[in-house]
Amino acid sequence: MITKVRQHPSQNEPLLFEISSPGKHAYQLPDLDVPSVDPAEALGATNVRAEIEGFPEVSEVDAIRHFTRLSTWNYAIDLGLYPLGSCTMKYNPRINEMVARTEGLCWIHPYQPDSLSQGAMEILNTLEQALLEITGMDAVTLQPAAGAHGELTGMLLVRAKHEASGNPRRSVIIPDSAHGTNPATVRMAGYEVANIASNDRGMLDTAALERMVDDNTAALMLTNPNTVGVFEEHIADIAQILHAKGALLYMDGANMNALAGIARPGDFGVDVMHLNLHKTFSTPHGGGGPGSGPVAVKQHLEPFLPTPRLSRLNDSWRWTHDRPNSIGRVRAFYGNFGVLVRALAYIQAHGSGLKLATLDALLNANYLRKLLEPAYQIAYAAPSMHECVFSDSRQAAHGVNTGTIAKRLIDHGFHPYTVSFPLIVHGALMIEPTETEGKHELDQFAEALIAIAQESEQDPQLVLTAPHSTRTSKVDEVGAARKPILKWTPTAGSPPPARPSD
Amino acid sequence: MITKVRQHPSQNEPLLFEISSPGKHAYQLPDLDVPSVDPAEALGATNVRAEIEGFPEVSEVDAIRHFTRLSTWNYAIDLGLYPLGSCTMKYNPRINEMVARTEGLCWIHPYQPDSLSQGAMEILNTLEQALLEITGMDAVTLQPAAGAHGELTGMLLVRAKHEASGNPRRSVIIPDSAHGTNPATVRMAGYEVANIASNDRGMLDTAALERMVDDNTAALMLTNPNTVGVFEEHIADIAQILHAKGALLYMDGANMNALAGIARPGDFGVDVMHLNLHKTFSTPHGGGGPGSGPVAVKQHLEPFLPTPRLSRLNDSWRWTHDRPNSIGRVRAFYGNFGVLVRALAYIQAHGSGLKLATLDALLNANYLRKLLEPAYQIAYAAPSMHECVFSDSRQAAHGVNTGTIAKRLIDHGFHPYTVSFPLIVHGALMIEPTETEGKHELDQFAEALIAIAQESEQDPQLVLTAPHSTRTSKVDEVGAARKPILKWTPTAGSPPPARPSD
Amino acid sequence: MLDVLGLARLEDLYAHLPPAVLLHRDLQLPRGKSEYEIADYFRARGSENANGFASFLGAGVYNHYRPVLVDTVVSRGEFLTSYTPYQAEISQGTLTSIFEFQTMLCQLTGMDVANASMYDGSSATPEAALMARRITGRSRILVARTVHPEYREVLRTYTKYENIDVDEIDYDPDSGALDLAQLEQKCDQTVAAVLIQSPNFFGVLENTKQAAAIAHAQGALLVFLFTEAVSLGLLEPPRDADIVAGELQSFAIAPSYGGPYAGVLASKEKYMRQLPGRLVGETKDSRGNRAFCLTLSAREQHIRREKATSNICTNQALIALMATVFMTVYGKAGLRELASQNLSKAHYLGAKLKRRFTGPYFNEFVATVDDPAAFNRALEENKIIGGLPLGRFYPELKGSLLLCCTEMSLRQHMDRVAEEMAG
Amino acid sequence: MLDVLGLARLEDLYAHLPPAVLLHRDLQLPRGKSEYEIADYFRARGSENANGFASFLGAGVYNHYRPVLVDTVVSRGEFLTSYTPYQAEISQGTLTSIFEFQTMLCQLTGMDVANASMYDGSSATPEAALMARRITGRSRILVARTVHPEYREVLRTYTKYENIDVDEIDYDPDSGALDLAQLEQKCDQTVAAVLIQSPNFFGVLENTKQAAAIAHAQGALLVFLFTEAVSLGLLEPPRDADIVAGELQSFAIAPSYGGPYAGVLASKEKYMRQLPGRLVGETKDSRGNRAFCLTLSAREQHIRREKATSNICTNQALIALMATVFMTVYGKAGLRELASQNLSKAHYLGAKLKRRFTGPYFNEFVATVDDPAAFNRALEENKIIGGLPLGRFYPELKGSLLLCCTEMSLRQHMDRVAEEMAG
Ligand SMILES: Cc1ncc(COP(=O)(O)O)c(C=O)c1O
Ligand SMILES: Cc1ncc(COP(=O)(O)O)c(C=O)c1O
Repeated sequence: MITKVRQHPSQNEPLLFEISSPGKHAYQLPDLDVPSVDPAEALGATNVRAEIEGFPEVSEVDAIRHFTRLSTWNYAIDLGLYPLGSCTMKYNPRINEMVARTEGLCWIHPYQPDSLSQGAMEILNTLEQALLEITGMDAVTLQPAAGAHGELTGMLLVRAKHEASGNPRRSVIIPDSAHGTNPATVRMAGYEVANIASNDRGMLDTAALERMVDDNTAALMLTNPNTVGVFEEHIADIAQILHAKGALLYMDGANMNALAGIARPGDFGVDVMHLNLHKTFSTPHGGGGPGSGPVAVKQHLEPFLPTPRLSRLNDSWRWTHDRPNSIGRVRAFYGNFGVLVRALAYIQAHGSGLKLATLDALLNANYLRKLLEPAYQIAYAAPSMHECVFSDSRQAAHGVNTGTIAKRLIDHGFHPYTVSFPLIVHGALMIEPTETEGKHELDQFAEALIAIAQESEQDPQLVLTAPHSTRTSKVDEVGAARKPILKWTPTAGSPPPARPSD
Repeated sequence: MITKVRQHPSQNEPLLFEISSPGKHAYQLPDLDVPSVDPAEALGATNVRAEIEGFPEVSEVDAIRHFTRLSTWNYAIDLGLYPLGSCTMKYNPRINEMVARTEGLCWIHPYQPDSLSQGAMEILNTLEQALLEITGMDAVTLQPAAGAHGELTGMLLVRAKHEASGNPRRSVIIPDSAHGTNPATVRMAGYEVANIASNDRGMLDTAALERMVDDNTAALMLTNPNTVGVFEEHIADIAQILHAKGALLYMDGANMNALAGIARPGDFGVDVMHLNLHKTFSTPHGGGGPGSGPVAVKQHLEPFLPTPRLSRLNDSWRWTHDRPNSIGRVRAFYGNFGVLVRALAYIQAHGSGLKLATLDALLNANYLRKLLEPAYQIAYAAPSMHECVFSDSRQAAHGVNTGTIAKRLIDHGFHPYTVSFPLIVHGALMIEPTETEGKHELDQFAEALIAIAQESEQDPQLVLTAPHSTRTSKVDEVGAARKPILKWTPTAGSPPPARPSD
Repeated sequence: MLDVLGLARLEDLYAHLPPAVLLHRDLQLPRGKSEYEIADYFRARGSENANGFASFLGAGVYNHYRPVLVDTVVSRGEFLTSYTPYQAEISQGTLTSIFEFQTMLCQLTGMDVANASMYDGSSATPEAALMARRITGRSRILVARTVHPEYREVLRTYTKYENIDVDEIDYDPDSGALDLAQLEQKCDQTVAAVLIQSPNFFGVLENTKQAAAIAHAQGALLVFLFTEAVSLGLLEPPRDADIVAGELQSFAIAPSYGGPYAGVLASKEKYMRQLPGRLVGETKDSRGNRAFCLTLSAREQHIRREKATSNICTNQALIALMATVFMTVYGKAGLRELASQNLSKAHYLGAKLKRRFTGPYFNEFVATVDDPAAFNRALEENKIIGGLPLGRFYPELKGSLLLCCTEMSLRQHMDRVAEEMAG
Repeated sequence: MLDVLGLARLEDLYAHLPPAVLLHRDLQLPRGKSEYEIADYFRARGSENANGFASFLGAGVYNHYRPVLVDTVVSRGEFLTSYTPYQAEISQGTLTSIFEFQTMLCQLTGMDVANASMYDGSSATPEAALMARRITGRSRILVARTVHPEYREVLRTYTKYENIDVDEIDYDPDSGALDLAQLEQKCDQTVAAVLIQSPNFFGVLENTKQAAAIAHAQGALLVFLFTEAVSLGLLEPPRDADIVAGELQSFAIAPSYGGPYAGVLASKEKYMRQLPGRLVGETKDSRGNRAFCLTLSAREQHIRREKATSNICTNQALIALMATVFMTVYGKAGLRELASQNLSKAHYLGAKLKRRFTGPYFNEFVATVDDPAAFNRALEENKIIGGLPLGRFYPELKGSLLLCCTEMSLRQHMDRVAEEMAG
């Protein structure tokens, strides 16, 4: 019996283009207080466009209903547990949204004089100091816009450092459990990817690493805790193996939610790392972004950090651009300031109590693991940190796999876990509850998954054809890719769900 | 076939008290910057309470999910047409919500010195002037908190005026089509209610009125356009009949949405009237309120208006309390200021174009009337203004009535119209679309109602047992009243939908 | 659409109106403004009010922190733009939250039933008096002079034509509490209700138990009023009262120059059917699931018309929801801690000033100063709004100010006030 | 819960970690702050930035009005707190809005496909260059010096180790537009793409058609960049380009000291499979209803790893939604009127100042002043932030300021700037 959700009507809604009606509009501009200029005269007639064909024409009420109706078709953290492994979908305190909208913070231009931006710069510095304390590193740049962007920044730092020593080196070692952004990044930094297999405890095989590292190894890119939610216990040895050969240890810090307040990468040999502020430090994911991916380094990499850098002169902040060894900019301006504000607000709310959040994250993941182990096959016996990874091996016997179990979870009222990642676990169910979930929600989730395990045995067809309760039933993703329709045109695709408007 | 909505899962959620768990909390206070005082010592031990039994204990994420989940069980203007007759459920521009939250307007105390409140007072005066221009009246008080509160204020003004002339008089005439607040108000002002029947055109019977009015008649309380959506064509005669006997004409201005910019009560003989700012001037209804019910009067009633009044001295605003003939206060402070701000924002957005909104309101109501007349019996042949009233007489033949048709409309994706009001129309369907609806939404609504007319003939049982699609099926209102459970206790009522929390 | 109606112009829609009633010109209002101009206009007006001032005003309107969650919840269109929940099947969100509101108010006040809100505390006051009249059939009301002066004004306005006689009870000039001896003396079998407020307008606690005993001895009801809801986090609830009326502004409702706020009306179970306003009750749906709906509407104007318990229709639902969210956020421990902070702050300042009254006080007190106007002016120069000069409401207290401290009052500002007092 | 795990203390949860890696002390951070203190901290910091200043800064970040609807929509938890829409059945809200975003960007730019957003305009620039390299197999990039200087810096950073050679094309010192002759001269069959921006960094319109012709004649692609999206309301879309990359900050995204913004990447259909980032496509569900889902993910890192078109994963979805709402609110007529107002305002001020360049301009232009720093300082005293001194980016333009006017620029402030110029 499904107790988490019940069916209720949700409004249909055509696309904006299908509800448009000539002459409707939702805006009103102030009267022009200067003479009106003729565009053709000012710009040249050939430079002036005809009307934007197909662009929406709707009233304000049309617009708000459109987006409100659409929104009701989404699942969200505000509606319930969102246990996507590796994504750290925690609850995002609303105070963060409020402070990011503080007028004096959101209406400031990146090029206004430093003397008129001291408050913003103070925020950036305060955040930098907090992140250094949390990571145990020596310097940090807030410029990267997301985790992958941080990875690129970090890899360019690695390369700049090696080049400065006369040899850029050739390859970066990546465990087979790594997130896809890792290898993609390595290639963008001009390195080859050297894959290394994990051992049967889900950890890096240090003996294999020792064999692999040589003078051409630029770095190892390691996620810790790794993507199976296991802490790399031999991290100190790993760092030593690399450093002995002049290679660097890059840590993908996407899983920092398992460590904050407990252990610091700077204390266990990491040379360079990125953080996902939008995960660990709680910016709402917003359907895909924005994020922020600061990169923290040890002192020896500091000279290479992107420009500009904050510096203090005569009791005030200024931007320093003159940094001859810098890798240069990775984006315009100073980073995703609005996300940085949220991260600082989050850190301030917890302060030295950040460790408690980490402990709760560990507790929730281990609690779920315990509840689920009777029904699902845990991927590795090693202790879990902030997430736990199962495989669908027991259910596969009935023709049901991680993907279909995920769809059936939707009927049971939950957003699925991360499906089929990490790749080293066949049919992976990767579950990260985060610290912000209460026991009740976790219990209900475990019950649902256990119920599905039973359904898989007793009525696999029910699971295979799920979801049954959603306004949109199983979506044909293969069809979408076969003949891509990537925009609306009056003729392409399906007819709208209702006839066009007035 | 129902095309407006589709089924989708919506989250279940127990009551706050059922998800509470000892020690959970969603607040954090700053550290106390003064010595902590012992309550028992400061207040006396017997004055200090034990803990508040049963009070909620939840985390921030529990709280936001609780209210977010609850909210998804509501229908709302933001989701679609809300055609409640007499309620003027128009779209509420979000700019109004924003300006009402302007820091300098929402964080001001009603007792701060006038010299530090000039902006607020300027807003009040600007709104007063605009309302006088729209109504054609001479003076207005913004103090009443809602329509009914305005009615009471207005009736007290009537009484004060008559008392000042030596005779309070005895009764107030009210048409049988009047809103329930009218008779209830009359009694609170110490008058008797004298009912007058409407004629077969849905209008006041002037001949009957002429017979009824005498020296004991304090006033006629008339809604215009009245509750069947018909303009009282003989309004000028009506005023004359009353005035000839020294009685006053009170206009219930709840339907001012039909008149703004077209006709002004002050120009057709009204002595006193109230406005429902939360209807005509677009404050969101918020599940039941707040509202604002300003009362506008002709000059002869001005001396009796509630205290305090705004006045201008040496180029600045001040509150004048010294008004010997005033009826006194009807509430503390100056009225629902936040609602008044929204009303002024609304008026500013339209400005002199307010008439266009009125015309659209008329157009939409008449358009719906036209579409629905083939399927439903219009109550009166007289032309409709901003709303149209049908009776269920044709459907009643199949055992289906206005109440059950309303429930079936829910399955078709709409909030019902006003059911069974006004009382003079047997089985009334009272429909007010307002000007903010587009043709498409109206067409879909008409289609739904016409479909239900067919269903009523072909499958009345389907209609009688509706709604079928909602998470909560037909609610037992009779049972609720029979054995009232008006609060949660650990034992009363049903068990929660899921087991209690951690 | 005009085509469908067979009309040529929009104006034809009101062609049937007598020309004499029509407005034959445009409204004399400025042209429609853009969002940006509107926002700008109100920002400009806002900047003409006290900006960036610390304030020690209370007197029925309190400066408490509004948790961010409150606006997050009430800004959801599903709450903001829904109507009164008459159609229960698509209004369970609003209905459930009101049921929770009613429950929490009962838990707070010790009453058995609470309605879904009144306009505000001041209008809830006469509604409580009228209710007492209906219950007792008597028509005299005794009200303490320590009840908020504007609430008493509203009481007089409402009762003027209801054949109700309102008499006031003095306060003890030392303690600042209601003169119980005078109450005892004036209270007789013609009295429908005794109305007291605690903490009273001077911030002083009343002896509810004794007032109730005096009232009950004569068969009168005790109506307990409150303006500072936060006090209920710490103070013994008025269990001895028969009816409780009050103001919830303290619960996350911005001062907003006086409104909108939300009034409370609660009572003992036996008076349930005399309550005005809306009530939500628990019931079941046709599938047997728990459900909520508006109930006992035979008390209300839309059913009972002139025989209704009140004419109230639109209430303050969204504002009551703010209070509901506030109570949820603070919860059991939080409301107590919040109240304790208020107490500590007020007693910190109270100890430094010349207090006029000796009675125990919560977060407000009356202080005696040489020249209230000059005192406040001096503070204004430091961007501090001082206390409320009491002369306007109590001529005998011309030299007194009513001051309030909340969790938002900073020590530095309190110290500044104390300095000003020291001279 | 610890019981279930058989643990005594929370700390036991990481007992298996080697002691050497543990932090054996508390984090040295202040104690946790309350909401109120946090709000206060950021309000205080905000007040230390330019407050209440009018500004004539543009240069890639524009001061446009943000319709209230934007925050109303993006504040809904269902959009704000959802993840990337991998589970299509419960993400149709996000997916549909992205599909609309993609469509509107195609309508605006004249391209056939647009992705679901990049980090910002500056990082979209090298992604476009890398895309051109993949398409053409060539590794030289020509970029106009009139492209935003910081975008060019980012281009250099990204391409440094990609074996790409970046060369710059000068501008015509009179018109301020790209030197087409030099472009023609430098463009040969080794060139993967020519990157131009229009309106360019000086606000001047480039001749996209001719630039495209030159590029195409050599088999190179034309990459069209934009920083001021509002210009597309009035300007001919870059139909001759092969790839369009740009910045949407102008579409209801607050300046916010430089981010978060949203980048655009769009192209002709034939290059669709070389686009980086997410794409939403239309499909059907198992009941035959229209549905949307993420598609063509074989381009992406999570499927293709080191062979992906980019490493981008998290993008700027919520910010793109802001732009989507903005485009909806303004719509067909509004975006044009908005652009026209910008044009009129800029030309009002432009006519009063000494313009450095003669080329046609939209809402930005370069003005020559005697001493840019002194000029700006004088304006600052009037609470006006002047233009951007160009010396930092273009040493040869040391005596020049880049100024921008939008619909938010008031005539009174423009007149003040003109006065300052007059001296
Ligand atoms: C382990 C890991 N590394 C890197 C990333 C990439 O971060 P982003 O999506 O912010 O680019 C992710 C996020 O999905 C991740 O889980
Ligand atoms: C005709 C009419 N009169 C009076 C009222 C009462 O107004 P309020 O609900 O604001 O008290 C209403 C509102 O329902 C109404 O429709």
